[in-house]
Amino acid sequence: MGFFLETVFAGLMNGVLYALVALGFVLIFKASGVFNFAQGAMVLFAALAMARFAEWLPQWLGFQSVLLANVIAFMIAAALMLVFAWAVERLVLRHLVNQEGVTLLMATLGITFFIDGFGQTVFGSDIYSINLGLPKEPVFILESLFPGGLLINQDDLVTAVMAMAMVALLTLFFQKTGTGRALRAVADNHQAAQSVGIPLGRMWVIVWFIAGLTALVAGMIWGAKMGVQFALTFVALKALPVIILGGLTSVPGAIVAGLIIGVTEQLAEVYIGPLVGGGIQIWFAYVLAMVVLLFRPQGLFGEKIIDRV
Amino acid sequence: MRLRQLALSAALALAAAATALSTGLAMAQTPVQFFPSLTGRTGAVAPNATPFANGYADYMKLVNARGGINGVPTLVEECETAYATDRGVECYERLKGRHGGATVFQPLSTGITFALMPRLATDKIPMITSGYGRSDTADGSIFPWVFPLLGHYWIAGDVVLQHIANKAGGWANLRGKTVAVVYHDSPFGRELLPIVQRRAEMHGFQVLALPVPPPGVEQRAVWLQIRQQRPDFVVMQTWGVMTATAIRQAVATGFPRERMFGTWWSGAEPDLRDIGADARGYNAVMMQHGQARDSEVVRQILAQVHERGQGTGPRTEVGDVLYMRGVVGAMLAVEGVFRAQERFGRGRHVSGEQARWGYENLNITQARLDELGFAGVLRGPIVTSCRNHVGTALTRIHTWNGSGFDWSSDWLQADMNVITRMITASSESFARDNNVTRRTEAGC
Amino acid sequence: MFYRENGQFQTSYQADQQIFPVRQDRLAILALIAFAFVGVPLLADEYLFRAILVPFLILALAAIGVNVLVGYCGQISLGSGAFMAVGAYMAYNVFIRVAEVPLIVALLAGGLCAMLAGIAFGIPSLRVKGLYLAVATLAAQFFFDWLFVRVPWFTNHSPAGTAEVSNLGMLGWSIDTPLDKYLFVLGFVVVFAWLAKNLVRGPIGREWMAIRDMDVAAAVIGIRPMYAKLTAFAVSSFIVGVAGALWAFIHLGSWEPLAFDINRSFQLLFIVIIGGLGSIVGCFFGAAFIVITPIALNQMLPWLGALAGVRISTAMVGHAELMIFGALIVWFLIKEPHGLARYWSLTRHKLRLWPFPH
Amino acid sequence: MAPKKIGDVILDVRNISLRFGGVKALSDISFDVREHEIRAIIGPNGAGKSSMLNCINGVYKPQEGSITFRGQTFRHMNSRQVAQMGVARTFQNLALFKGMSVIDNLMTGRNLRIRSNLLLQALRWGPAEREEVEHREKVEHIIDFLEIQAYRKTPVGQLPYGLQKRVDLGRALAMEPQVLLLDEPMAGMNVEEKQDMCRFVLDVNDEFGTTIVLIEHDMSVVMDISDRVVVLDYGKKIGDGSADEVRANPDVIRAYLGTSH
Repeated sequence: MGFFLETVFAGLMNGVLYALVALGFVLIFKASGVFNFAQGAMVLFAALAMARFAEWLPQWLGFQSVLLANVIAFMIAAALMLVFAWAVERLVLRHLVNQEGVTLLMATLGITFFIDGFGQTVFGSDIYSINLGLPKEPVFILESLFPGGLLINQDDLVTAVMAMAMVALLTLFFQKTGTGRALRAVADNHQAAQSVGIPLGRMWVIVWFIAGLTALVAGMIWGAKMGVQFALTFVALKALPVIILGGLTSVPGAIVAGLIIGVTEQLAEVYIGPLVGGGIQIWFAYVLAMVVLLFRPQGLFGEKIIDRV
Repeated sequence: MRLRQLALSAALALAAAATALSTGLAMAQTPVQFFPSLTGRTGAVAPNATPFANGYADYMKLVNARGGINGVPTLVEECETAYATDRGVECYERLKGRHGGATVFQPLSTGITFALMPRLATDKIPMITSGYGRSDTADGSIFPWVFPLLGHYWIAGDVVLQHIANKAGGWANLRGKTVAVVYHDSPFGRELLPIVQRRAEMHGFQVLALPVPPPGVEQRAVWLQIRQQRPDFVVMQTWGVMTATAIRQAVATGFPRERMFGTWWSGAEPDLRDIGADARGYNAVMMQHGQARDSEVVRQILAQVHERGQGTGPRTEVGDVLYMRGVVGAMLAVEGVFRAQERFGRGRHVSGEQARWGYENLNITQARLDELGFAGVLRGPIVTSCRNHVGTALTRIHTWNGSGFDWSSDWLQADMNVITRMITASSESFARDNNVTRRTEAGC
Repeated sequence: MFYRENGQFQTSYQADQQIFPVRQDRLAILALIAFAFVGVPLLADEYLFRAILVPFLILALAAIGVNVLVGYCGQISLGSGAFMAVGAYMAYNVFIRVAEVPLIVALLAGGLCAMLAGIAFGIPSLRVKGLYLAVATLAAQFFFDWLFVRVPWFTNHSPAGTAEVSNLGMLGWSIDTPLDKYLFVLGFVVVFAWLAKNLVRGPIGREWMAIRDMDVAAAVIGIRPMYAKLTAFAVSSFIVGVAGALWAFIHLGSWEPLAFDINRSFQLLFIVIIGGLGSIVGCFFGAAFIVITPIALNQMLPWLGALAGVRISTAMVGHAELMIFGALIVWFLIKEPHGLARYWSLTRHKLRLWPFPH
Repeated sequence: MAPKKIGDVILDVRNISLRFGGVKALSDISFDVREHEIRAIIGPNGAGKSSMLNCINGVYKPQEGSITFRGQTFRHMNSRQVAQMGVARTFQNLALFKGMSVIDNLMTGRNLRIRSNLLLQALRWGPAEREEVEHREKVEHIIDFLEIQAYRKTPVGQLPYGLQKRVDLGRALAMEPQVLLLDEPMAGMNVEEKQDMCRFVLDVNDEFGTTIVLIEHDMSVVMDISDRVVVLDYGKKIGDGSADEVRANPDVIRAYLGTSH
């Protein structure tokens, strides 16, 4: 029982991060109809930027405080993501309006190559660390209830809270602010939004920037946990099954599906894995999503598609 | 369809141009001994593969500073593969004919190694796969062109288990114990399993095989299982980020690092530096050499290469584990050529085929190693033959002290009685499937 | 001036329905094939054969398969790499387990197995559409990558789970020199390209395109979406599977699942998009671009650097290659979303009028 | 034109009701269509006219009611079956295969009759080739009939709206149907185009004796060419009969004519 709970907990901790990255995907897809494969590369790029600046700033400006360095580095990284968002809109999106989905998807893969190369050129391709001063050693709770107690990682808790805060902020932003409303309008209907004078271009910059922020936060968290390096790009692949499971256009879908996949893949690996030789985590989430789609082709929360003739 | 004309001629034109250009670059006037270098300086493998490439290049420069191979200067040209198999093949085809012909290839990547093996015989170019590739290539009478010098995974596995047995107080005490194997879910990773299973049968301990999908950034489930099954020891056949992640997860689930043992690609600075003190106590078996900052050869490289501003990489990494692996790889490559020159003419350029003979007839004595500056780094003699393409089965274990490595074992000799039998069996079946005939001693 | 249709009147529907109605096209294609079989062998050296032409041809073949599915039937698939793997490993098993089996039979058998896998993973397409389907096909990708490492039978219980083949040959012709391999692959590609072209310009091709363009209307005129989509998956993954078998047998010779990982799938999709959706010839353009550009960049850059007097490090070249390649792709998608094949048809149109455009 | 003979009932729609979730698109609709006649379905927007055709086509599955075609009764239709039984259809907002040439669009109409299997098609073996040619001939006749010879090989996406409507009709004709369902064939056309289209419809009707079910807004057209008219309003049938009867029907006047021109 204790072990089961630990597994579920571990899954939830992953799930929160999946949800965060998936959110980035969904926002961009809703607002610009782009299926953004570059999300993973964005995670790496943002994390690299933060890690490196946090390392450089103290040398340049000659101060000690890690916290200060991290804060400024985060700001700079965020600024970079803004520039990136702007560049994407300027140089790519606006030239590809009303292209087919697959063309846009390929374009984002092109972007992926570019920023992979660019990031490594500017920031290097070694392993770098983001030091958030997270406590690494595990704590054991409820030892009275379970033999050996329940293993809880404080850093998991801290980072999960960060991620959830980010998610909450975004949701607020979308519900409460004018820009948020405008974005939702764009998502619902491009033409209509344009006709009431919402500047599509600027909206795209904003969503890509927001997606960039989610990438930065996710990258920061993962970077702090396992070091900032190229492999970060692969983690974001996990967001793909999440978004189709939740429904490409659904923010709550991304969050719920993130948690579902986080938990189920852990349980599957731990309980089913040993029966088939293990390592099934790499495909389980996808197969799960595929099976669900057989019954709900638009995902759990996506809008229903009706054929009209 | 007519456009295939365009496509093709475009292909021809472009590629031809490119080849022409880059060959034009090469300085092929004086006879040089060409050592191509397939690098992994970009992408996921960069942190671990870059030091290797730097060490390889630096040692070759040192050889030239020492006056070359009996006067024949060495030349290194790199080609970036990022560990992609098809790019590796392209690099091989690009470099093999350059600068008077490639002496030997050291692909470093398992996938590329496999893809190149069928091409070696026709191109008459040998390949050194120190500590990777297929273990059964140690049987040179079936695999004439492949040289897993200094060790392969079965040696690594055997030694790690020996070490564990010693800790437990003898093989007998392993009975009933559990050894978890956390491995890269790929041919590279699986290569370790046969020896572990063999030993398990012999000594009656349980094996808990835990594959990790590459690149290995997601290991929670694996380490939860370890926490649940509570194995007595964990052996890791991992690479790059997978190693670091594994150790972090061990920290997170409270598995004692002292009972974790990596093989020789799972115990280098890039994997551990970032974890620092938390990784203290983690062990890894080393292909003889480990960190060797204060060795003679490192001193020479610093003095004669880096001092003269010819250093390939940052000065700080010189002497690190993977850097040294590059240095040792280069040394073996060069020594083979020295040996070949003894037979085919001193101070002469040596062809790939002649070099192959050199690698097959190596006899690197301790004296020679000391002379080369490898005293305390490597342990001689390294003697190869037609049947034995490894040369030695001596290894050591080192342990992370929070900032660097300390030796934590004496020299350990893998049990060749066990391994040779496995190798022969495996190479035999390879020979059967691909109807290769075993070379007779005369044929060597 | 030379590219004129004047005076060529199609006097029968048969004539009008030929694969190349214009005489010049017919001649050109014959000349081209002749050139490929005779001229190239005289011109090309070993490097071109082994490092450029063979991979180029095999990937072009695979791209034809992907194009049938994505370009003609409109079902986006990101799992093509997996079907290459299925083709490769099943061909391998047939080759080593069935005594005296001819090479071609083994390769085609691999294709057939890939076809079955393709149909199985095509079933979701009956309900799932567009990008949902695209991501769902990734399930195939990761599942087969895993399967071929995990189940020893597929790799004939070799200790490390690798597969290798040797002494290939057919009808007494042993295929070992680079030239042999090139010709062997070329033969496959020419035949399959012809068959594929026949299919897409025939009834089934029209059904695929109908489903792609307007599936409801297609159903109303009696086209069964299920039949059309599954045949597309079948034909597509058959071709892709054969290409995978060729990649493993002829190009690599000894391989691990990594040779068919997700990057391969993306690469194939790139070839199809850059080359042109719904165009067989486009596949060859796309393959040429995707195969040659990175290599060319990788070889040019140091030289350009030398011209500029700077020595570019290997890593720098690698990164620059990535950046330029990525930028090129985006630029192409912007310039010509319909792919290189579109450029081709435009050129032909110009040629027609040249030298009197008005 | 010569007085044509109206045959007996070929298509009989009984008590069809169709709901999308809560929305009632059709409630208890019944009407019949006789062989060789031109039967019009009229009604204001959202009256459920297209939904009615979609039920006959098997695109939508009605919750209640039955459809009898040539004596065979169905709870609901299956698109392919309907097509095989000789019912063809054009669409209100063009559902052409935009990526394909005019010829290919029409050829898809022949696909039901293709016999040669995939292998033959791949090899373009004798029979397959011959088949292609036969169907091509049929299609060419339709192209001549619709006077679109000049656009044979143009992708339909590039054709002007009026011509696309013809291609749409052509694709339906290529199926050599006994019953032809036309969903607003003249919507958005100028007078000349409408006249052409009327001509085609009438010609089809008496040259091939095809039964025609026609949805149309333009009352003048409907009254001119149709033998009998069904009037729908908010998914209910409010009138059925000859043009004059319908014109006289008070409900119809209130619901439809009153509000239109």
